[in-house]
Parts: sequence; structure tokens; C-alpha cells
Amino acid sequence: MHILEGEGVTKYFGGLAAVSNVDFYVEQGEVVGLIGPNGAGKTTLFNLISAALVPKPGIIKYKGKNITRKKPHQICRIGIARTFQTVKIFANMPVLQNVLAGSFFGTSPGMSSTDATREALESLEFVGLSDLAATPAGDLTLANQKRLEVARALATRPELLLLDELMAGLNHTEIAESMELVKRIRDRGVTVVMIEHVMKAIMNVCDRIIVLHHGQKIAEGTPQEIATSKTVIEVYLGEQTNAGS
Amino acid sequence: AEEEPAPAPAPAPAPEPAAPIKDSIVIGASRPLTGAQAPIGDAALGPMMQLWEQKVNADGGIYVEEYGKKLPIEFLIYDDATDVGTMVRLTEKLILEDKVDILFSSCGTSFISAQAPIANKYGMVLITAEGGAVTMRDSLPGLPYTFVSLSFSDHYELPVFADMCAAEGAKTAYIISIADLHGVEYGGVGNMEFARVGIEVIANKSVPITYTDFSLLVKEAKAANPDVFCVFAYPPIVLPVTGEMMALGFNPPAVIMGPGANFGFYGVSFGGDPAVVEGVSCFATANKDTSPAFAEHFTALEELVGWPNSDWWGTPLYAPIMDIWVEAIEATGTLDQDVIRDYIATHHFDTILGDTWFEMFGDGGGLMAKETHTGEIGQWQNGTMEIVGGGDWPATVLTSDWIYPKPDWPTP
Amino acid sequence: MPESIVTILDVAIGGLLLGSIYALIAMGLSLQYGVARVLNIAHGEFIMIGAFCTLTLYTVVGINPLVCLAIVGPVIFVIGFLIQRTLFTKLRTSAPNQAAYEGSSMLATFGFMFIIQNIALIAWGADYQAYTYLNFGVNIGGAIFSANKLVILGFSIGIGVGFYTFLARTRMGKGIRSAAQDATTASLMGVNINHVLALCFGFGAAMAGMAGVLYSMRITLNPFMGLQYTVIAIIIIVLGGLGSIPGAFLGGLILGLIGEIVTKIDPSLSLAAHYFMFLPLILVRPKGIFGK
Amino acid sequence: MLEVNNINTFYGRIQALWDVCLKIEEGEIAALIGANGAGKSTLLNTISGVIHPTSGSITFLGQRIDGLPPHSIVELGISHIPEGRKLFTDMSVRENLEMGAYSSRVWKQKQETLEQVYQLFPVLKERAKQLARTLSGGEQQMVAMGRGLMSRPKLCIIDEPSNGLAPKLVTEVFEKIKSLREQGITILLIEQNVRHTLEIADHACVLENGRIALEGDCDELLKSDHIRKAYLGL
Amino acid sequence: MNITAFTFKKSLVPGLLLVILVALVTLPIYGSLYNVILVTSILMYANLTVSWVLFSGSTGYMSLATAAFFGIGIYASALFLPTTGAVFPVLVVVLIGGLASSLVALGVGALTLRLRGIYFAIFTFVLVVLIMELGIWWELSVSHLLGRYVILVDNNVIFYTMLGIFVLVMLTTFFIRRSKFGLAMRSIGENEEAASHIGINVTMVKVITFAISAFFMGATGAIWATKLTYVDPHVAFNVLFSFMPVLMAIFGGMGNIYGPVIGAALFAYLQETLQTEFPEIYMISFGFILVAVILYLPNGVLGLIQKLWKRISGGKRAHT
Ligand SMILES: Nc1ncnc2c1ncn2[C@@H]1O[C@H](COP(=O)(O)OP(=O)(O)OP(=O)(O)O)[C@@H](O)[C@H]1O
Ligand SMILES: Nc1ncnc2c1ncn2[C@@H]1O[C@H](COP(=O)(O)OP(=O)(O)OP(=O)(O)O)[C@@H](O)[C@H]1O
Ligand SMILES: [Mg+2]
Ligand SMILES: [Mg+2]
Repeated sequence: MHILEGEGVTKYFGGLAAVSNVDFYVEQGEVVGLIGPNGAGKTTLFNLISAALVPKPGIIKYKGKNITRKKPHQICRIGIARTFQTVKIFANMPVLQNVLAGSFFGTSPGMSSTDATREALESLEFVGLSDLAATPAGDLTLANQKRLEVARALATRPELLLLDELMAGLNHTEIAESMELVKRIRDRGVTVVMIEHVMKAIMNVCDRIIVLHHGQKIAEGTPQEIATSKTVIEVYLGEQTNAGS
Repeated sequence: AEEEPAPAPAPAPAPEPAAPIKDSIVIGASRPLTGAQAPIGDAALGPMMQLWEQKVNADGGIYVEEYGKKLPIEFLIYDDATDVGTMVRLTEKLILEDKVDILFSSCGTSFISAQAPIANKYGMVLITAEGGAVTMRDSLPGLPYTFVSLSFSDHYELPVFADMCAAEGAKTAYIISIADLHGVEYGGVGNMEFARVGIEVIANKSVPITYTDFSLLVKEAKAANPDVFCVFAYPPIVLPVTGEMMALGFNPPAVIMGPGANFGFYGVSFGGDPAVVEGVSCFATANKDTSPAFAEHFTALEELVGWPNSDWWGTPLYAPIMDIWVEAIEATGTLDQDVIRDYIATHHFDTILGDTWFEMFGDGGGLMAKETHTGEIGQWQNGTMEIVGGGDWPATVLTSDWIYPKPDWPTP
Repeated sequence: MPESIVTILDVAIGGLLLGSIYALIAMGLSLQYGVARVLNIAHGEFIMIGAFCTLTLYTVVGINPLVCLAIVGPVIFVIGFLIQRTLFTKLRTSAPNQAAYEGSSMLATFGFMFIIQNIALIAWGADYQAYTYLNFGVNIGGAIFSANKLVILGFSIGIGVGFYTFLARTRMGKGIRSAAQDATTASLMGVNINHVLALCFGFGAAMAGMAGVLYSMRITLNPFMGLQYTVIAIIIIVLGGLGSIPGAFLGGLILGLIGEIVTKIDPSLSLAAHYFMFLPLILVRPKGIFGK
Repeated sequence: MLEVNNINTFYGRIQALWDVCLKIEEGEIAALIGANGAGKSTLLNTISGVIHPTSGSITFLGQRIDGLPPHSIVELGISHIPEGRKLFTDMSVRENLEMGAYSSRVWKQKQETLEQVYQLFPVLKERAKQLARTLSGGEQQMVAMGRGLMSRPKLCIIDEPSNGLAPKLVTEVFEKIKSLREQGITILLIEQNVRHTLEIADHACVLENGRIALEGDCDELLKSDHIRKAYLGL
Repeated sequence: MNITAFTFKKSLVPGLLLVILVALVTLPIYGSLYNVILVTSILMYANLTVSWVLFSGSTGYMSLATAAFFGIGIYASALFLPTTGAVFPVLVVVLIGGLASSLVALGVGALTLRLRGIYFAIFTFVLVVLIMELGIWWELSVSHLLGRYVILVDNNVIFYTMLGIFVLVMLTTFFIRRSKFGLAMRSIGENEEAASHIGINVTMVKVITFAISAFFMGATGAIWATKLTYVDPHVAFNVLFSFMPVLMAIFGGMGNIYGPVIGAALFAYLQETLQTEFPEIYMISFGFILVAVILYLPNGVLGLIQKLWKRISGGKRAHT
């Protein structure tokens, strides 16, 4: 079943078509990679899905229902969570409270505070931040801040998770840990769409990859198909594909 | 409410002596020493308080029988920073905490409107100064302790002025008024009074209080070519409007402006020579020629301030306030506010204005009787303020004839 | 010329005349807030000081108000420069973040407002004061304007354009603009941040001072007249887009024009009109006309 | 050329650098590697004067520079290309580049320098009038580097230039860095892309928890177990 | 030792609060009438400041609309508590004032709370002036009544009403801060975009909080009007009342809910002292004190107190 579907999704900024007539779908339970050169429109597409921006024209459907007109918090409440390319944590709040906000207001807003706390602690445990629960979020390292964003998103109990450059700026070890994390998220039954420039991660984790360029979808397929696609190599990967290592 | 809480056991203070000991009469006032109204306070009642203190204390003070001696006066002045809420609180502090013997008025119509009920509530006599309004008169019946000294539109000046204009054959009037209590009242009463004498009011324009550019308004007024041009606003508007009239060569036969044109600073604001504003009319009560007493009074004020920045409208009406207090206290022999209130309400006083009394509103407060006024309308002539119009009662002293039409502004 | 055209001229030129002084005031604040991040509540007080100095220099010493521009401008510049250099530099370096700095510096300018008003009160007294200069009519195509108004227009536009050129063309100007966008990075480019911010505050204050010099020919002065100009300036810089100097300039002219048009219709609504047009505009274009 | 001796740097009460020493020879590419939050950017900021060390000394070409404000350090010939590009977003590409030449030492020659930068990054010449904000990530990185070169630095400090760039651009950026060294500019490079970095650098330091953990020539470091395990994942 | 210190501190705060509350409630019994009046005006400032912090402190939106909401409350009294005509019970009018303000806040908030940063601040500031100008226009052209009188109310009644509002606003702040709603507000203050993407209906939270804060400002204005006795638009909508709460909050420190109260109390007291003891230099000394506080007490008075407290308690620990 298609958990998420887009038809003719388009977004202009002034005269610039950041996303232009893109059709896409995401299957329940899969991990989809979204790649493309800088400025290709990947983040913009995430913004459209999560209703930070409204497509014009175009339709986005979640579980068959049109969600184009919804507000960001409604999108979250129906089960789509996201992280951000530049981390947007609540820097002056302790780590636990960051996540607690997610569990309080996510897909089950009526939750009691004990349940919400349990949920939050569990999310922290899942990403491995339990020890830092009382630290102000702003004091975390970048890698941990990114994990915190994932924990906060997971605490909303999503069915679909959008990860925007989770691995940018992380070193090798941290990238490996993050890949592991994505796999574990998938194993919980959460569908994942991830934007990433780190090819190793994309190739290893994703079931399917969508490539954007100048706002248009230029390729789509399995990692092998993408890695060998002439167009993708030309516009994105370059001759040496070891870049992400 | 009672007195302060008893402090922790400590050496007992000396017991209060039973016999009343009093070294001075404290006069309290909450005044706008700072803020938007500071300029008005500074030009009108401010210097007079200093003058009174000097004058009364030079005599050794006021004789109060219940203390059996003359008591010098002493002012206790707080700064309300031109905020009504602060003024109200400070007034209550003066009454309750400082227990002043005499309360003096705050500055500005809205301030007085707020202060009068408070003073009344605590039974303090309040003789108001800078400010007066038709609405004040309407509330006087419920304010037995309030006595209004400054004149206001329908009771005093505008009927006189309308008659003067009609007598000269003026046919049309053009009014600009400021969007506050003062402007609205004078604008409204202007409409009525001019209508009464058959002068058509061709426009009545209201401008915001902080407005600064008047070319268009003056141009429109000029285009309408009225016989009488009225500006019921404060100095920040009156002065630029005058400047604009000069620049645009707008010379209606009669021009009345105020408050603003009634101050000494008005005359010197256009190049330093007050002859420039020849023929501008305003509200004014007396000048040095009105009587020897006024000559002495204005001269003393000029010496105090350093230059003749007098308020020819307000000063003559505030000047009796201190005389009334002195006379009332010495006659009753007490500082008791109820006794004094009744005395003021029922007696005539011999003041700088001559025979002075308040016209009472039943059991309520009083309004300085217009029959005591020495004049209502003034006009700049040869650099001095001449009193050119007043009611037809004996007190009126006109010092000059009204010049109609006003001479053209001098060309630069 | 036909009556209607004269009326249009009256309103249009009158509006520009009023707007030009607004523009000058707003450009000063735009520099102070747009670059130095100080929302200077005491901005109007510098106008007041400029006006009072001119009054004294003209009426007592006999110096032509236009010459006063060249005296008062630099003096107030130095005062502004020193204030920023000493006080705000300390605040800026000790503030934990930008928002805290903006808050505390605004609060400090509030304190300045009181201090400057009081100094003026001591120096010039609370009285209303005024003088006139070039107060005679000049006929432009049938519409008459007082000469001082035209002089104000000329000088305001001259100062505004000169300043814009300075910012756009010179090295210092570029340094100022870059500091407006990112102070730390600008310092990595070799911009002496403290110096540049002090320059901005100084220039902003000087522009207010010069506006005061010019406008003093037409208004009544008193030590408490400043705040109303600060309010207008704040509205204009938001209208024009924060930190945008041309925006502030145009915003000022537009506000002046609107004020004049509404005055023609109903003067009592002229100030309300400023706010009325401001509100929908800021809702439609939250970043102002020139905001990005 | 640059000598950092026993630097200690604090953010408020938190110490970010502990007794850090670093030496850079003229004409080399020195690399600084380390995990997130190790203190790499802090070290660069300390060198360029954005933050001041509480103790220790920094000398550049024999002159003490710790304690100098950033603008004076730029004058001496150190150019810092900060993490995250930090462009003047509302200025055009050309104006951004010109800002790089702000220091009085080079302002007069900015036209010449500009031509040189355009040669290095031809795409910037095409985009000269475009606002920096509207550039793609890769282009922005080029502007940042170009701007850093506009001050004709002797030492160029570059903080994570490949962060968030598409793979193709990453390769390009490393090529450009190499070509800078060929022009005689000394480079101090921070990167998470450790392999690539060690391949082009001459000398490297590893910073861990604010302390120098390891340093040496890149060929040797590439063989070191610690590096291979912690940073190359081998 | 740690535990005793903990329980000591835990019981200290509510205990202290209770003492203060009792002291306030019984003030009219032991204090002079003027003390009651002075405390009333301090409470007025405290109400405005705490209400301001309730919204602006946590969401990070700097509202300068305080004077507008306060003024609407004042005007409500002028309309419903005139000296002549129908007079409602004071408490009803206080309620009306609060509700009217929060209604306006709902409307304005829904429209403008998407503006961020200084734009919002200035928008709200302009709102004050606009409402004032409209008020003047209305009174001039429609009601032809510029200047309205409000009935005099006994000072103790005003005091207790003000105190009641104060207790309510403190309790509201306290409970909101601890609730899920408070968490949402803080999240918005930290990062609004992220907050909306984790399911927080940011518009609703902001608008509701804005309305709650406006309610208390309006209620405070409604009872304050009975002290003013005379009301016109210039009196009711004084822009200084938009700045005062901000200044007082910063002055006191916004770290916890007592800071603003301390700020308001000290600030008001300082003002009163200067205005009465040194009226000639009131302004200049007020200005210098403001600047000095900003320079030397960056975290407000509360920050200073906390620092001293830490030093004292830290010193104690060192001994044991
Ligand atoms: N708010 C905006 N206003 C104007 N242009 C925008 C805006 N947001 C994005 N753009 C432009 O839209 C294009 C697509 O941007 P987007 O952020 O989606 O790229 P991306 O694929 O995520 O790139 P990267 O890999 O560098 O993050 C870019 O050219 C960008 O400059
Ligand atoms: N402005 C600051 N205030 C307080 N602490 C800071 C600040 N900047 C950095 N830190 C802390 O200092 C330490 C070193 O940070 P630094 O930015 O130098 O690391 P880095 O090695 O450059 O990491 P990255 O790879 O993420 O860029 C980190 O723990 C960080 O949280
Ligand atoms: Mg992106
Ligand atoms: Mg770094």
C-alpha cells in the first residue's frame, strides 16, 4: 500500500521552481532515499509533505487521503514526523522535555503525563540519549542533537518519518551509528524517507532512491540502478563515488 | 485602616504633645514637572507658587487663630510626570500621608477632572487652576469641595467673542480644533455661539494632538476666505499654524488662538519682536493696565521668571486663589477644610480681581463668577497684550479697542 | 493652472515635504536598529536636542540654521559614537545572545530618553519655544509653500541620498552593511565591529540631530517632544523593511504622502491613517516593502 | 608559520580547549580532524581572534596574535572561512567577494584579486550580480572560499568546506583546495571527510575532547590504528 | 545534608508565599490607608508585568499591546461604571473589562501572531496608538463625549480586587507553567517551526495565551479606572504602559515567576520615592538607575538575589 503519494507536486519561490511537477510514492514499511545536488529541492519537498509549505499546484496524499490543506501540527497528528536539515531543538530546555513535548502533542495528544514521560524516556533510550536526559539540549554535540531530533520525532509515534540530512557533519563512526539507527527505526515498522548526501548510507540503508535535480525527478530506482545511472553520475555523484566515505 | 504597625519593642518615642504645635502651613501639589504637560505647568501656575511663597512669608505668614500665631507657608510639590494615575496616587499621598493643610491643583483639564472627585472624597478644598471645561461644570453639583477658577468656553469667552465679531459684521468663521477635551468643547461651543449671532461656520476641523504639519490645513482655510479664523489648540499647534499663516499670507480679519497666543512666548516666537503678531486675538483676562494691583503682580512675575513670559489668560484668574485662602483662613481662624469650604462658598473676597466670589451649584461646588472677570478677550497690539473684550459688567476693564480687521502680517 | 491640479500639487508636494523629514528621521533609526541592533527609544530625543541647539545658536549667537547642520550634526555624531563605543559595546560583549542584547540595549535607550529629556529641561527649561527662519511663501505652479519647507525637502533628500551613496559605494559603507547582516563574519573579513557599530549609532544620532535642526524651523520645541517622532520612525523602518536604508527613505515619503492625503479628507484621521495603512501592509508583507 | 602554544579556551565556565599546541609550516596543508564537539571550530576561532584564550600564546610569522581582535588578525594575512559558509545573504556575490578584501592592506587591489578569484571559480563570475541567499549550497561554498581568498591571505583557515555538499561538489572542493596550495597559500583545513582530507594534506592533528590526541604526517596517520578505527571505520 | 537542604528549600518558598499573602490580605488592617493605595498601584504594575511575562516571557513574542488591553479595561469601566446612569457591580465590570480585552486579543492574535520578532512587537505597539486614535475619533464624531467619569470606589475594595486579580494571575501562571500547555508555550518560544511539526497547534496555543494574558490586563485596567475617575482615550491608552511591564520584567529578571513581581514592586517603589522625595531630579536619576541596572545587573534584580543566595548557601556548604 502507498502510505504517501504525491501528484504533480510543485512549488515556486518567485520565478524559481524549487519543486516542479514531481510525482512520487512511498510504500508502507520501506526506506526511501531522496538525493540530488544542492538546491535540487529536496528540503522543499519535505517542507511540502510536512505542510510547512503548501504545494501550488499538486496534491499530496497520506494513506489515500488528501492532506494538502492541513496544518503542520495536523500532519504530525496523523502520523508524519520529521527532522530538520539545520537542527531545530529546544536548546534551553532539558533533553527530556524536548522529547516530552513530542510525546505530549504527537499522534496521541490526550496522553496522561505518566504515559507521556514513559514514552519520552523510551524514545531517548532508543536513540541512546538516556544518560543525558537532564542536560540542556543546547549543550549536546551536533551528533547528539541530531539524535535528539530523531527521538523527539519518534516520541510523536509516527508511521512515517522524514529525515533531512541526519548524517551531514558527522564523522565516520557517527555515520555508522546513524545508519544502524535508521535500520532500527524501520524495524519498528516506521516508514522512512531520508535526504542524504552520504552515499554510503543511502546505498546501504535504502530500499529505493528518488533523485531530484532542478526541482524535477530525474531518476528513481534501487540503489544499484541509481549508482550506475549515467544521468545521476553526471549531475550528482561525479566520477569518483567514494565521496561519502 | 489604622496607623503604621507597632515597631518591635524599642525605646519608647517621646509622647506626642497634646497641644497642637504647628510651624507652617503645608501646601501640597502634584504637578507635571516632567512630561508632555511640563511646559504648561512651567508657564502658568509654577512661577506663581514661588511668588506666593515669597509674598506671604514676607508678611510672616498667615495668621491662624487656633494656633494663635502667624504660620509661614511651605510648598510640598511632587512630580506626576504627566500621568493621571500617578497624579491621583500622589494626591492621595499628599492628603493621607503628608496630611497637607492645603491642596493645590494639578495641571490640565483631564487631570483636574480626575483630581476633583478625589479631593472631594477626602473633604479637601480644591481651587483649580490650569483647566476648565463645560463637563466640569456639569459635575460640580456633586463636588462641594471643588471651586473652578479658570474660565471656559460657553460661560465666558466665546459668547463675548461671537458678539464682538458680529458687531464688526463678520459673516463666516473657520474653526480648527484639537482632538481632545479642550478642542472638542471650544469647537462645539464655537459652532453654537457663532450660529447664535448669525455667523456661518464654514468648517470645523479637528486635528490629532501630535500633528505637526499644517500647510494644507492653513491653505484650505485660506481658500475658504473666512472672516473669523479660530484655532482651539495648544502651543505646539498654535505656533506652527501662525507661522504657516505668515508664510502663506493668510490674513483673515479676525484670528483667535489658544491656549498659546495668550502667553508671552507666543509674541517672541516669530523673530523675537512681538509686533509681528499684531492683531492676533486670544483669551485674556487682564494686563498691567487693568489695575495697579495687576501691574505690580505682572512686574513681580516678570522679575521672577526673568522675562515677560506671562499668561494673560490664566494668571489673573489664578492670582486670587492665594488671596482667597489667606482671607478664608484668617477669617475662620482654622485650617479645618469643612469650615473653610463653607466660608469660601458663602463669601465674597477682596482680591486682585476686585470683588471676587464663586457662583455656587446648590450644595455642590463653585465656579468663579464671570462678573468678577476683568476681561475675556485680548489682542496683541504693538507688542503687548491688550484686553479688548469682556462681559458687560462693572468689573470689566478694557485696555484698548479691538482692531478689526487684523492688520496683514508684515512681509519679510 | 486649474484649481484641481493646484490641489494635487499641494497635496503631493506637501506630502513629500512632510515625508522627507520623516525619511531622514527613519533612516537614522534604521541604521541604529538595522545595523547596531539598538532599537533606540531615545531617537526622538536627539531630534529634540538638535532642534534646541539650533534655536540657541540661531537666536542667541545668530548662526544661520543651515550652518547649524554642519555644527550640530558632527557634535551629535560624536555623542552617539561615544555612547555606542562605551556603553553598548560593553552590553554587547556581555550579552549571552542577540535577543538579550536587543532587549537590554532598548532598555538602556529608555533610560537615555529620561536622561536627555532632563538635561534639556535643565538647559532650556520646560517652556515652549520657537523661532522662524525663511518663513515666506514660494509659488510653485500655483501652489504656495513656505520657503523653509522647501529648504527642508532639499536638505533631507540631499542628506538621504548622500548617505545612501556612502553606504552603497564606500568601503566603510560596505563594512557597515556587512556588519548588519552578520557581525562575527564581518569581523573575520577585517571589519572592526565595535568601530563600525559606533559609527552607525553615531550616524543615526546625527541624522536625527540634523532632522531636528531642519524641522526646528517649523515646530514648537519643548524637552518632551521627542517620543512622537520615535514612534513615527519605528513605524517607517518596519514599513520599509528593517535595515533597509532605501526602504526607510521611501517609507518616510509614503507615510508623509498618506498623511497629507488623509488630511485633505479628514484631518482628525490623519494619524490614524498612518497606522491603518501600516497594519494591513505589515500583514500582507510582513517584512516591509523592501524587506526580503 | 603559525605556532599555537598551550592554549586554553573557555565558553563561560566550560573549558573547550585544553593545552592545545599546533605548528603549521609555510606552504603546507595542515589538517585538523576530530569528532563533533571536539573543539576544532573553537581552535580556529581562537586563532582568528573571535574568541580569546585564557592562557597560552599564538604567534604568526613571529608575531604574537592572541588577544588581537579579528580585524587586526586579518590584516596580518590570516583568512578564516567559517563553518556554515556565513555569507552576507542579502548582498550580491560580487559584494560578498569584495567584502573579503575589506582589510586595508588589500582593498586597493580588490579588482585584480577579484579577477584571480573568478579564474579559480568561473561560475562566480556568471553569478556576480545574484544575491548570495539564492545560490545553491555548492555555489555558496565557492563564494565563501572565494571571499576568504580575497584578503590575499598567507594562511587560509577553512572549516568543514564539504559539509552538506553533493558528492560531485565535494570532489571539486578538494581539488580547489589543492590548487590553492599550488598558489603558495598555506592552509589549515578542518574536515569530517577524513580519508579525503588525509589524502590531500601534508600534516594533521587529531583533536579529541579539546585536547590534541595525535599528530603527525598524513602518510603515517593513515596507517595509525586509532585513526583507522575511529575515523576511517576500517 | 543535601536532603535537609532540599526539604528546607521546598518548604521555604510556599511558606514565604503564604506569609506574604497573609501580609497583603491583612494590610488594610495594620497599614495606613496610603500604604494600601501604594500597594494597590504596585499590584497594578505587578499584574500587568506578570500577565505580560505569561505570554511574552515563554513564547518569546514581545508584545507591546499591554497599553491597549489595559486601556480597553479602563474604557470598559468608563462605559459601565459611569457616575450617572446604570452602574453595574464593580466585579462584573472587571469581568467585562477582562473579557473585552481578551476578545480583542483573540482577534488581533489570530491575525498577527504569525509575525515574528520585532515585527510583532511593533505591530502591537501600533495597535495601541491605533486604538487610541480610533477611540478619539469615535468619541469626537459618534458619541460626542470626550471625557467620561467613573464612579469612586472605596480604596479597600479596589485593593482587594487588585489583589484578587494578582493572586489569580499568579496561580494561572504557576499552573500553566507546570502544565502541558506551558511546555507547548516554551517549545514555541524555543523554536516555533519545530513545535508545530511535533503536533503542537502553535496558532491556538499562542492566541489562547495572548487572550489569557489580555484578560488579566483588561481586568486590571477595569479596576484601575475607578482610581482614575476620569477617562478619555489619551488617559486610557498611554503607550508608557506598554513599555513599563517590559522594563519591570527585565528589571526584575524573568528567570522564574517571582522575578517580574520583584521587578514591578521595586520599580514602582523606586519611581514613587523619586517622584516624591526628589521630584526635581526624578527623571534624570531614574534614567541613570535604569542604565546602571542594565549595565551591572544583566539578569535583573532576581539574578542578583540568586547570585547572592548562591554565594551564601555555597559558603555554608564549604564549611560543612
Ligand atoms: N524560502 C525560500 N525562498 C526562496 N527560495 C528558496 C526558499 N527555500 C528554498 N529556496 C530555493 O529553492 C531551491 C531548493 O532548495 P532546497 O532547500 O529544497 O534544496 P535542497 O535540495 O534541500 O539542497 P541542499 O542539499 O543544499 O540542502 C534552492 O535554489 C533554494 O535557494
Ligand atoms: N558559543 C558557544 N558557547 C558555549 N559552548 C560552545 C559554543 N560553541 C561551541 N561550544 C562547545 O564547545 C565544544 C567544542 O565545540 P566546537 O564547535 O569547537 O567543536 P567542533 O569540533 O568544531 O565540532 P563540529 O564538528 O560539530 O563543528 C562543544 O562541546 C560545544 O558544545
Ligand atoms: Mg536541504
Ligand atoms: Mg566545527
